Amino acid sequence: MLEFTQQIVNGLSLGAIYALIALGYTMVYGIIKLINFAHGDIMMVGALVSYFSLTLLGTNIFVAMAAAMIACAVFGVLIEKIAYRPLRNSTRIAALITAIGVSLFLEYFTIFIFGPAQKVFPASAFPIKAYALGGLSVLNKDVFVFVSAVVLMIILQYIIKWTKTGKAMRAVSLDQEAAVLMGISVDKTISITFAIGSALAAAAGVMLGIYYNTVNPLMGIIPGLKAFVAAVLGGIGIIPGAMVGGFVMGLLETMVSGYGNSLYRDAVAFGVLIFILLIKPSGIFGEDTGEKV
Amino acid sequence: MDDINLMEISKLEKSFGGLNAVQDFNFHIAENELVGLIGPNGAGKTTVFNLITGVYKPDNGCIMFRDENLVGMAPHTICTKGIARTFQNIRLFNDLSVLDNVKIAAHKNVPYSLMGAVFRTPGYFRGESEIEAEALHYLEIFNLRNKKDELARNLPYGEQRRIEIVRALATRPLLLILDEPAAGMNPQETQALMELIRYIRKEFNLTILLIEHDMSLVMGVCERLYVLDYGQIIAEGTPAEIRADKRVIEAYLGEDVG
Amino acid sequence: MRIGKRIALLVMVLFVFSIAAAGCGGGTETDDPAGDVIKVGVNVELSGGTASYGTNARDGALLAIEQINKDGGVLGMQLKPIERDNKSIADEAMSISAALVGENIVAQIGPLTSGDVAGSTPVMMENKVPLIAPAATAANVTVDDKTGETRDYIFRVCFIDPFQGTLMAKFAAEDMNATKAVIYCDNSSDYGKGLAQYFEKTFTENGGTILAQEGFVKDDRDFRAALTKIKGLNPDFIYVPGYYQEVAPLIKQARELGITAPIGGCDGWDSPDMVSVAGNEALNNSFFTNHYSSQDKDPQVVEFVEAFKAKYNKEPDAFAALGYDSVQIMVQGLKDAGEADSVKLKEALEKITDFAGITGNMSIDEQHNPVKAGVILEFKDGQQVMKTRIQP
Amino acid sequence: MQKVNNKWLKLGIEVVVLAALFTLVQYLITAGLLKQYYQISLASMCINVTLAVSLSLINGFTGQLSLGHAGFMAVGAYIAAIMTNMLDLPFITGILAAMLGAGLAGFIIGVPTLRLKGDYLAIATLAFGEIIRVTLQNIGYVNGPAGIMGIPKFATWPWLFGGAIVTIVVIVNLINSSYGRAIISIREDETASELMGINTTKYKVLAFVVGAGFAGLAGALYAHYFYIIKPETFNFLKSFDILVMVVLGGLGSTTGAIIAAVFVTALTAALQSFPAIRMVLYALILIIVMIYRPQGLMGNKELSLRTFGRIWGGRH
Repeated sequence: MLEFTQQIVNGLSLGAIYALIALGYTMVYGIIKLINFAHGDIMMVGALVSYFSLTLLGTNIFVAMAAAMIACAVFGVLIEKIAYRPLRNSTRIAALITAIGVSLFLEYFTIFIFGPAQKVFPASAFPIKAYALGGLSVLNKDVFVFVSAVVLMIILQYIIKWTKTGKAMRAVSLDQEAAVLMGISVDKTISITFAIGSALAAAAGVMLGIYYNTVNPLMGIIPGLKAFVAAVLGGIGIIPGAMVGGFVMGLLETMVSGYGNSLYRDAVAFGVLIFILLIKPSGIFGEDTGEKV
Repeated sequence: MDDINLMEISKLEKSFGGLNAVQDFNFHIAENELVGLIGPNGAGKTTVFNLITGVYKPDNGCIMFRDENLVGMAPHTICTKGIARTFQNIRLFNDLSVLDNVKIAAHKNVPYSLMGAVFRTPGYFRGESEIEAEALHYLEIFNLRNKKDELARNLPYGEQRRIEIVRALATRPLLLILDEPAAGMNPQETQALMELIRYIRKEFNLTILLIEHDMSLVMGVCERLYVLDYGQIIAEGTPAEIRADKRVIEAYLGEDVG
Repeated sequence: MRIGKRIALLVMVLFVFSIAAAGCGGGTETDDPAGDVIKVGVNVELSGGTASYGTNARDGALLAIEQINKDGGVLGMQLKPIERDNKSIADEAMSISAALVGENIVAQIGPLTSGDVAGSTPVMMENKVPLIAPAATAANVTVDDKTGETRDYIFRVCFIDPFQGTLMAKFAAEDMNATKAVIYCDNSSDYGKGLAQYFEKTFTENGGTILAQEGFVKDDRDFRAALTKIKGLNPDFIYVPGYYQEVAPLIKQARELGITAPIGGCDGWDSPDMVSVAGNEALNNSFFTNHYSSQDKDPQVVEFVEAFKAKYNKEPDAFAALGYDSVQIMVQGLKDAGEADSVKLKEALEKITDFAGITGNMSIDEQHNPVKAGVILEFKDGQQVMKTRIQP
Repeated sequence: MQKVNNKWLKLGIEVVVLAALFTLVQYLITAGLLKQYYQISLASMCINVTLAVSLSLINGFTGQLSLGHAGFMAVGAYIAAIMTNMLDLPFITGILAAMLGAGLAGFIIGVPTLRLKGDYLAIATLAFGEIIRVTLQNIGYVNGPAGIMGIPKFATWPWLFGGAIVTIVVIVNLINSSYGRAIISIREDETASELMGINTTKYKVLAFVVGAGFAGLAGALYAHYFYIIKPETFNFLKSFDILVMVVLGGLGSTTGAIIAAVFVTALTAALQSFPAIRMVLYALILIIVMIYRPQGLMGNKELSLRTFGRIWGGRH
């Protein structure tokens, strides 16, 4: 029983990381329907920025995180302007290939500049404390990641539901042409979406850095893919869906490793994704919308 | 009424999220008849077409077509049973040539096998020329033969509408369903279309069901009309009868005809 | 607008063609007057999944070449490295080997992983050019497991799987008195799996039992689920054959979960990152087999570490050391052969004995594997302490 | 330009050109005039052409975004390698079994997933591709992550060239038939296609199975040319590589897919001389081509003799 509870704790903290990455993923998808394969790599850039802020400038972790988020927000907007905007009226698949190109570029340009070796996140940036609760091991970083994910989700949900920008985003996501007629600047709204999405990615990157205390140029690929799966699981484009999807993935992987064969962990995760897609293609929280004929 | 109804619909119902789009819909059409379905915007006309052609699954009711219940069949099966349609907002295969658009409709009667296609057997070449000849024949009737190599997307609106009808015809239907065929056409074009509809009905011995907003077209061409409002049939009869029907005038025709 | 796009297209096409032309012209560019240089192919993973291994080995190899050239070269000639990225893909490794062979290299250093070496192997064999693998540990890299024949032109400077696995199993059973062990291995590499296999064999032969075998894959960073399970099994030894990128966070998480059992590993652990990632405390009570220690006081090793740090501003890991030794052993071979000829080099390499590399003194055996001493190192408060040295 | 419409003349020219190309390369190889490096590049081209053309049937013509093509290639590669390497059966048996096996995998995966649309289908196929890879990693019989080594090099130039040509011929013949038009109509408008009497599910699955089958062929050729296969080779990045070729060539253009496959292979080879920045350049080229030519090199047009004729004759 204790072991099972420990596994739940493990699953939730892993899930929180997926959720954190999935939030940005799902948001960008929700607004412009682009699978931004570079999201995981922007996360890597965020982690790298915070690493340099910590080691070269000697800032504390909060300043480092703020720096990473701001840098990535700017960066995300630039990527959108240069690479995605010219393709806005092209096919989705062209945009998808561009996203893959951007992803490869970020990975290998980083390797070109900094080398492929991992960089060690200074342990002093976030001193780890372990709390033993009746044999259960909970770390302060688990709590930190979990709380951050929930808080960011709430803030994001607030922005989208209650602010003017959020309303503009929803309008753009529903119908770009109509949004233009309503006086909404589509370009600006999409830029803001990318800024927020990339800032979220950066935040996730910093957390990942704290969590596993290493940063490397290819670190974004696997978590990015998993987080995307999480976003689809929850219903892509839906903020709470990304959250739930992330936790489902985290728990699922943990349970497969803990009680089954750890080598089939990814296969089971993908299998569940397919299963959910088949019974409810729009994800756990998604609404099925029929096609109008 | 005719003894042989080609299609008979009874107690058809469909609702979307609590909204009754179609309810207690009863309808019949005899062989070789030309019937119109009219009603104000949002009355559920297109929903009826979607139910007949299998795009939507009805919640209730049955659609008998030549003694077979179509409910639950896939759209392509319904098409092979002999029902073809056009669309309110044109749905041509935009990046294909006019000729290919028509040829695709002939696929359900494809005269050669898949292996024949891959290995280019004589049967393939024979079959292809048959399909081509037939498609050209249809285009000829609609005066579109000279446009055969143009991409569908590049044609003017009126011609696109006509190609949709050609494409539907090429499936060799018994019942042709036209969803607002004259939408967006000027009076001359509408007039020509009316004649065309009459002609193909005779030529191909077709039964035709159409939705139309253009009253002159409906009144001029249809033998019998159904009037739909809020998903229910409020009147049925010849154009003359409908024109005199109070409820219809109230619901719909009042402004237009009056 | 249209014109702008046309120009852009034209520029791009020119750009691509110029690259292509430069690529094809590569052969002429390096066609120096005969006898001046000895060309050495460096076919390593610089991108793709194992880029970090390849880059480090390349750095080690290039350092060795630089040093040798500074000291006057070999046979009166300078070494000229031709460096290529095989993207961590076996078919690319093959294609690159063919290109390198076409440029008349005397030998090829790399690739790193057994799979990529296998891709490169047929080309090297066909063209009779030696391949020196820094870190390909699978037994069948140098021996055809169907016929049992040694692959003539394939050599390596690293341990093979049976050696290290057996060594650690003996250590666990005899020195640590362990009877119940758990294996948690890197399942995405034949390296991890190979070591696990031989560990299991020897450990059970010595009367121990393997309670469970778990696996992780490359780039995993979260191991707590399996570790929690392992904790429940209460083993008295945990064997973790894998590379430091995964092992360091793994050990850290194990200790965080309260697992205190000794943890054993292999030369893939050897990196300064082990300590900086896992922390001094977590690493206590863990041991690994290795051929050398970067904290070794042997002057040759100290010199290498200093030179590496000076050139690259980072600490060398095992890959860097093995890359360095690959070049050194090739140079020894060239000297023995007396001329820069691939076939003669192969014959010389086969006869090498007591070559003093920084990863140990080695002799090449019949199956083209190095016979070298192994050490077991223990982490004590972040320092690698020599526990035992085992002569083969 | 004279009439080249005549199908026999056209066929004749094509056969002569291809036969000449084949004989030339074969002669250069046997005469030892072709460097091994170029031989490998040619082999890669043939395999990539097979992959790109088979994926273009699914992505380009049927309009179903699949990101799992490497999975089918893996199935083919493994089946073929098991047949020849472990069971000592002839190469042709291996190839046929690979195609059947990969086709069957396509069927098993296609039937449930092809109900999904757009990005959802993309993700489901990506997931299936990864499941295939992880499963192979865990099968002891095929040595798990280490893969199968020492596969006999049966895939000589005639096999490689033949494989690519057979793939092209079968898929082009399929596309230029009523079945092909049915398949293309799904891409254009699935609902309309269904309502024109086309069993869209059946044809989507058909395209998927045929595409997967030829990916299996490519896998078999790959295994028997490159001597070693391991699960990691067939990860989702490999699927992306194939997709890149198809999109670069132009969705819905077989000639585009062929040209792009040849181009990408040549580019990859050319970039070998820039080890440090080859992937950076590759990524940049990808982005730039997509920005300036999102519809790909050929759009959905085909390069034909007539096009050559037009260029030759200076007419546009």
